[in-house]
Amino acid sequence: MKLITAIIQPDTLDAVREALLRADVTRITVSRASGRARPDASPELFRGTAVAPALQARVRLEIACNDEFVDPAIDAILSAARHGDGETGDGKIFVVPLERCIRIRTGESGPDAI
Amino acid sequence: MKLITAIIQPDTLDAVREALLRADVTRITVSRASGRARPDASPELFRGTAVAPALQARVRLEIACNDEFVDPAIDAILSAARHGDGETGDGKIFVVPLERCIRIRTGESGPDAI
Amino acid sequence: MKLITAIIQPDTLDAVREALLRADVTRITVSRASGRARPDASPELFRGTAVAPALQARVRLEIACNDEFVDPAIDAILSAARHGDGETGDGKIFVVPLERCIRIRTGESGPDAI
Amino acid sequence: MQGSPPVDSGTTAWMLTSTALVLLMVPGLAMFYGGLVRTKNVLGTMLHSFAAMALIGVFWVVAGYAMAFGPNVLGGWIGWNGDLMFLEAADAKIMDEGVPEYVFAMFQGKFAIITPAIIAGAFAERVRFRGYCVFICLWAVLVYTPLCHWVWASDGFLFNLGAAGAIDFAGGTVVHISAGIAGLVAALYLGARRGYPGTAMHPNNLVMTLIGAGLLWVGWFGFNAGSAIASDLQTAQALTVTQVAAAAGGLAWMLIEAAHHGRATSLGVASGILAGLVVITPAAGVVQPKGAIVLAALASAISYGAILVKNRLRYDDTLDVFGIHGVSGIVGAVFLTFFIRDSWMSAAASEVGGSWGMLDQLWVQLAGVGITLVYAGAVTLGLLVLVDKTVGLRLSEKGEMAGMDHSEHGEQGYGMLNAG
Amino acid sequence: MQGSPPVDSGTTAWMLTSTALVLLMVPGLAMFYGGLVRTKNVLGTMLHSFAAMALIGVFWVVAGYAMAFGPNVLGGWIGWNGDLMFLEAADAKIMDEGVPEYVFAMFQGKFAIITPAIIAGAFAERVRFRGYCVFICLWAVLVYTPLCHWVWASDGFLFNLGAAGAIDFAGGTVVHISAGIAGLVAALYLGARRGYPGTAMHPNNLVMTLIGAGLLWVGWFGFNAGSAIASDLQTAQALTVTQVAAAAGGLAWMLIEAAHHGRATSLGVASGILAGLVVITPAAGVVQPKGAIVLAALASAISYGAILVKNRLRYDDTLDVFGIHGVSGIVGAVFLTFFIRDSWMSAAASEVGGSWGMLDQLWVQLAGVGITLVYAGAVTLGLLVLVDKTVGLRLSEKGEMAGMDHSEHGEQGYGMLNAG
Amino acid sequence: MQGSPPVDSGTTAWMLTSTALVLLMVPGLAMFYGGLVRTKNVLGTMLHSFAAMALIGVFWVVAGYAMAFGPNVLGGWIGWNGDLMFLEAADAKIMDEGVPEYVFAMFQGKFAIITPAIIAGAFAERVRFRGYCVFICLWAVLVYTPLCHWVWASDGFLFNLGAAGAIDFAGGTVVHISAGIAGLVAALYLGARRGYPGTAMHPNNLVMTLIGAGLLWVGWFGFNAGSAIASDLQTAQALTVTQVAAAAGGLAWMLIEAAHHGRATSLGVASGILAGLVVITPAAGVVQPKGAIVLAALASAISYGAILVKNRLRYDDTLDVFGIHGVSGIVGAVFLTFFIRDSWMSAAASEVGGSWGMLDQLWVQLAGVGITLVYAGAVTLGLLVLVDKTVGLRLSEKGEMAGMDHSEHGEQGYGMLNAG
Ligand SMILES: Nc1ncnc2c1ncn2[C@@H]1O[C@H](COP(=O)(O)OP(=O)(O)O)[C@@H](O)[C@H]1O
Ligand SMILES: Nc1ncnc2c1ncn2[C@@H]1O[C@H](COP(=O)(O)OP(=O)(O)O)[C@@H](O)[C@H]1O
Ligand SMILES: Nc1ncnc2c1ncn2[C@@H]1O[C@H](COP(=O)(O)OP(=O)(O)O)[C@@H](O)[C@H]1O
Repeated sequence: MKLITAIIQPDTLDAVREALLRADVTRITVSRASGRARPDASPELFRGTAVAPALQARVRLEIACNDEFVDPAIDAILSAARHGDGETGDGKIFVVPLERCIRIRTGESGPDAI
Repeated sequence: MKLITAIIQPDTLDAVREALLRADVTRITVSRASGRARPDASPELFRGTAVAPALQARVRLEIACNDEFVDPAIDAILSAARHGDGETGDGKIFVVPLERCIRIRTGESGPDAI
Repeated sequence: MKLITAIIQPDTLDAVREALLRADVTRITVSRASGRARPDASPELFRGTAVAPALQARVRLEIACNDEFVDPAIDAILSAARHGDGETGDGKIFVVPLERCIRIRTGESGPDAI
Repeated sequence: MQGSPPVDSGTTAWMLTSTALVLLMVPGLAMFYGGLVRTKNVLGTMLHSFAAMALIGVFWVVAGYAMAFGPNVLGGWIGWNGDLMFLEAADAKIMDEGVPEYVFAMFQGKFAIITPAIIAGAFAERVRFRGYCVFICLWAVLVYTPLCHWVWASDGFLFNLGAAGAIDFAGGTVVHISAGIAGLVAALYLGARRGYPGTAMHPNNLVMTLIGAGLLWVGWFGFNAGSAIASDLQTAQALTVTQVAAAAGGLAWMLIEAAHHGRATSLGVASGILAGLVVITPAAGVVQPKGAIVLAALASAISYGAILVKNRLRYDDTLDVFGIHGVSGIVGAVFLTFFIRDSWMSAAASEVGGSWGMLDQLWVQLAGVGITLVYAGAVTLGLLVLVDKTVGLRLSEKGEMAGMDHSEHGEQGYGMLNAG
Repeated sequence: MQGSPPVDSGTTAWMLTSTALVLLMVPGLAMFYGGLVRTKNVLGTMLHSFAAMALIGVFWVVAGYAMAFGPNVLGGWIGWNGDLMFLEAADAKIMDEGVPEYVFAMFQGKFAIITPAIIAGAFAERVRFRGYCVFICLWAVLVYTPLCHWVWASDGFLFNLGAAGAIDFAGGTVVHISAGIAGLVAALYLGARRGYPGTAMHPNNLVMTLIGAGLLWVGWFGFNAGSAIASDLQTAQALTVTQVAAAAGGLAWMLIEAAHHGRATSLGVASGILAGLVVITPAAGVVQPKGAIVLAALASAISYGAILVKNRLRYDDTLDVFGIHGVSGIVGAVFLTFFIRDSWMSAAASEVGGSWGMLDQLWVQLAGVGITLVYAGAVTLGLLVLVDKTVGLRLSEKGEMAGMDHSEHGEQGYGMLNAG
Repeated sequence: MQGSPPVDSGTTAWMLTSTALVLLMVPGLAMFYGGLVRTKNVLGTMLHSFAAMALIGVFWVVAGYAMAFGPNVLGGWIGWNGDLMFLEAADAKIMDEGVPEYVFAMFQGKFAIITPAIIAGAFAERVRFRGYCVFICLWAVLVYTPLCHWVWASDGFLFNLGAAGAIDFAGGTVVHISAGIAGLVAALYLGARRGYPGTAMHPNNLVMTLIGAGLLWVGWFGFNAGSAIASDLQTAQALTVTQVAAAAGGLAWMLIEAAHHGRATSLGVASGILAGLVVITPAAGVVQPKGAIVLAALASAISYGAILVKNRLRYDDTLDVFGIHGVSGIVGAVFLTFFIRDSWMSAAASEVGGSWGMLDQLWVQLAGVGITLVYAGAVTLGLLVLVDKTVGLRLSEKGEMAGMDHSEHGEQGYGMLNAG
């Protein structure tokens, strides 16, 4: 089992969630984060000046999944989180080993509990 | 050492924190997250209609602990985070290996720094 | 590759970010969290009474980095996140193994994608 | 200026205050609506109200007032008095009520601002800002101004229908029914938001919505009690029924929810307050507190039902503009007939020099409502098609997913959510 | 209506405005309180204010006004005039002040709404919504209306105590002391929140609390300056001391905090403003700016001390209803005696046809305060027991942990906190 | 009081209302500013407005009004009337306008409160609270009060300049230009925030900023239309151009942004509204709607440009106090000359018993602006140095990084951001 953490742009969240659903990954956890701004693209406006803020809004996805779902999940994220042909700021995916996974509802653990 | 991440329902946070304290786990980090909604239980109301939102509020706990505390911590969470006999949406617990842990205050590291 | 998670006090965020930049660590992800309050220092005021809230604001940093950057990053955090000679509540640093890292923009993976 | 009536400082003071109170409704509406959409659309939604202030605020002074309150032209379809462009002819004019015409023009202007802002709730979260701006300008010219002329200008045909006109004290037809039907047509024409109704969409800030409802209540005192263009008994009557109806509407919705779901919600209380305020708007000049309570309870109940029906029919009137403003507006304009003060009825009877009964007035009210629904509905549809085919009205799918704040305005509502 | 006094459009304008301003205090209070509780209780706490608007808003019109301002019945315990039910007898009535009675009734109604809403702060975060609704209705009938009758009806016994009555210009006893003592009793009866005082509980939105304090200040101009039922010198005097007292209260609290903790806080400034506004409420008709400054500084100091004492005693008056409203209200009602304008004292003396000194009035004021404390405290206790044993007042432990928003209303205040 | 003019209840009603409306601008400004800073400074920034309410609110009553509106002393540098300390001499005074002097004093007091609160935007996010408090008190005494005396007291020298005085209806010079230049000087003296301009700093709550802009608009009706000290035609004229200018300013900024960046922003609309309101402030008594539209468009355009220039020059006027208040104030005070109503010009001509042309008035206006800029700028600099060297004004680097809320007040604005 692996724990995938993906940092994406907020405007792609809906698309990523739908892509994951198509890849049969239904259970995810989402949270707000901020990341270093991409210095070049789509700046925000502040009283007539385009500014690239130091920290920009990001979304953080956590997906625990069994090994065979890792590549489909990554592909789904890659396909939906990219702007155009890929822009700085599109994000990162991190994969760490997951030793145990426990479903609180039933107490069961292991691959079935994902 | 392990890093435990638990995703629970916000209404159980106080109970879980108390259960962890009883299990002698005092140091935790809490953050807001959202998760796939449980489709069946306790929906929210929106102008007379019961709706199950796509993403519902969740709380994310992170607990770094030495190996002997892992099971007590998990048991504490399981006991306090479950609604009734367990409902969809009650949450998950993930355990990943923790290689190093450093206390910023003193700079000390390893099991003593937990 | 390692995934470093640091829990620090919000008032040190700017200093920590600058220290990391000096250590050549530019890519980080930041999110809000709360932690057990330090019971002793710098309480908040509520109508004339100093109170130590149960959960106090913390900032959570995530840094994925190649192995040779781990120690410099940790040192940078230690140097900037400490209050005075170190106070309870200054925070923790956790290091877990990072198996894969993928850059969404290009799809490349491994140490180059950090 | 010789010969002009003297200024009544008291009446003028209240009309100035009313103008300020009605202005307060615009941020109030922005908060009410802004809190109900998803986080990514909060600024765009609030801007719909603020853009109406800017656009219609200028239009009204340039030509709107001249069209609404000038004498009949084009067979009474609209009014026109070129001297009133830029309000020039009003510069030193005192009206018979003892109020400078400027104040009346500004008070009326606020109604012209808030009406398109109300519509915006129906197609929230999926409209281009540019198209919205063009749409509301055209709508103000071609829908609002004619309706306003018909109902409130002294030579407007609805003002003169029946014995003493179609009763619309403060804008039940002109404001709420017209906005309600326009919203319904727009919601149907533009189609649902991506994911509706499968995905439930969460209000980002019910706290703000609740405060917005509070400000709307306060502002509505100006809206209704100002519509008497006086500071006297009639003003007091209007204020009283407005207060009672708001309270009764909120209470009724609370009880309905408690009966239906076992618990009351803050959005429910806010919606009921709104329904009560809308229903009393046409009626505030003619009904008494008891009637106001009944009307408000009816409005809450029927609006509640209408929203349940909408959820069945699965069209996406995002913030229930038709369900609340349209439906409660119709309830008010029609059912007020049964609660008219006796003195009004006998005055109406003596006006026609004979008898004038409830049923007579009912037909007049139904005519007013029907004409508003048909005219506003049809012209709105035409404008939607026009704007959509030229400037573009519906947001792109990508823009909708990213949210209006990001895609249309390059901003973020709550920077505080970013750590640091 | 022949024979009735003419309407004074200016006075009416100000009374209409005052009514709107006092209404603004309700969302203001909802924001003030709402910002101070924990995130999970924000909507439930704000609903306490809004529910008071809905419930008491209807009750007042149905029977409350008839009870408060009808002639004495039951030996003067309460008033009653059946014709005033649904305000029917007021429909065309102009009062001697030149103001339609409707306006007076609505103005007074706002006081009846805000008083129970103030109490709610004392048992915030742990009360069932249903029980709360029942409680405030009963409280309005059995505590507020009698007190209001005693103090403000022309045949009320406190209105006629001593030479010129117990001075309570705008509700120091009727509103603030009664709410304060009711809050104290309720906090003691219901017991502390889970975890209090061990676990500190964080205000979720001090920004909103601060804005709420601002709106309260604005609304209080209506509260106090409207209580003159005039638009003249006395109104101006009331407005002036209200403004000064709010500023001086805020300043005093700021300085006390700076002295005590080395830094001023936003909650401190807001609390001081509130203390200043409360203390001047009974006194606004009789003191001058210098007196207002002294009273406000006293109120801040004594309230500050009272809250420190509360923290020692460890009872859980969540938002310090007694500490601020009760204590500052008592300070105002008692200490105003030392700052009364000379003209008032000589008028009082000539009223009794002799001399009337500060000490004489002091006894009258003390009597007013004491009677309010005892009556309101005792009846509140009875009502609490009654409601708790029948409908249920205290939230279940599970409900309290989950928060009122979730457990009582099925909502979430800040959806924006959920990503996406 | 015999011999005093009778109270005009209508005018008094409007002036009471105006006072309440101007007070509403203080929370409005707190919201406007508070939303624009970073999360860690939100409370501290809002407290700048609230502290001005507390400090200047007390100072004005104690001595400020006596200084501003007493007869000339020290060669006309300031006024003084000791009897007006604590407003004692005003206690029963009715002014010729039929308004109790108390009301006028309170209305004027709000201007004295809001001016230093405006300055605070220029050095937001980097100032010590204690130093700020001392600074604004001194500034009120040495800058605001003299300017107010010169421009509005009947023996003020700017009030008597030229034929009919330097035109400053509601505070273009006294409030906005003086605050603007003081802000500029303070921003330059204190230096930029840490990280500026390299690091962009994010508004924490544009939603709140937008609501604040709405409340400012509403409050400005009191600010401008109250400055007529009447409830008549002139009041109506002032209200009308205020409304039009706000709308036109917002619209112009929206269009400029759309042309420049292809999209309009909420902050842009809010800024344009503000620019429009500022520009019309000095002009509201003398221009007509057409002129108001032109002035507002000019103000938005020039302020927009000024902010772009600031970004080039890289000085850190955090919230563009000079860019908006200073620049738009100057635009208004100067360009109003070209839009003066004919009747005013002919009255001015007959005043000097001859001819009085646009150019004549232009010199008067330029003199007024120039004197304000030089006097306010110079004295501000002196005060900054003084306060900085004694009490300390600039926040420590550590305090600035941690944020004012934490380091100066020990609080957190949005507790809701903490889970649990
Ligand atoms: N090494 C890293 N550690 C932690 N977060 C990262 C890292 N790299 C990227 N991120 C997060 O992902 C976001 C987008 O990264 P991006 O700019 O697309 O990276 P790149 O420049 O490598 O394409 C950043 O804002 C940051 O939040
Ligand atoms: N595999 C997973 N990966 C990430 N988050 C998960 C996963 N499974 C569950 N969660 C999180 O836990 C929350 C509750 O899960 P729940 O619905 O109780 O799971 P189950 O249906 O397996 O009982 C979800 O809303 C989600 O936030
Ligand atoms: N073992 C742990 N697991 C999770 N979070 C921790 C742990 N230890 C500390 N933290 C987080 O770091 C914050 C600061 O910890 P701190 O009080 O400085 O620890 P210590 O007392 O060991 O110095 C805590 O508030 C909590 O959020």
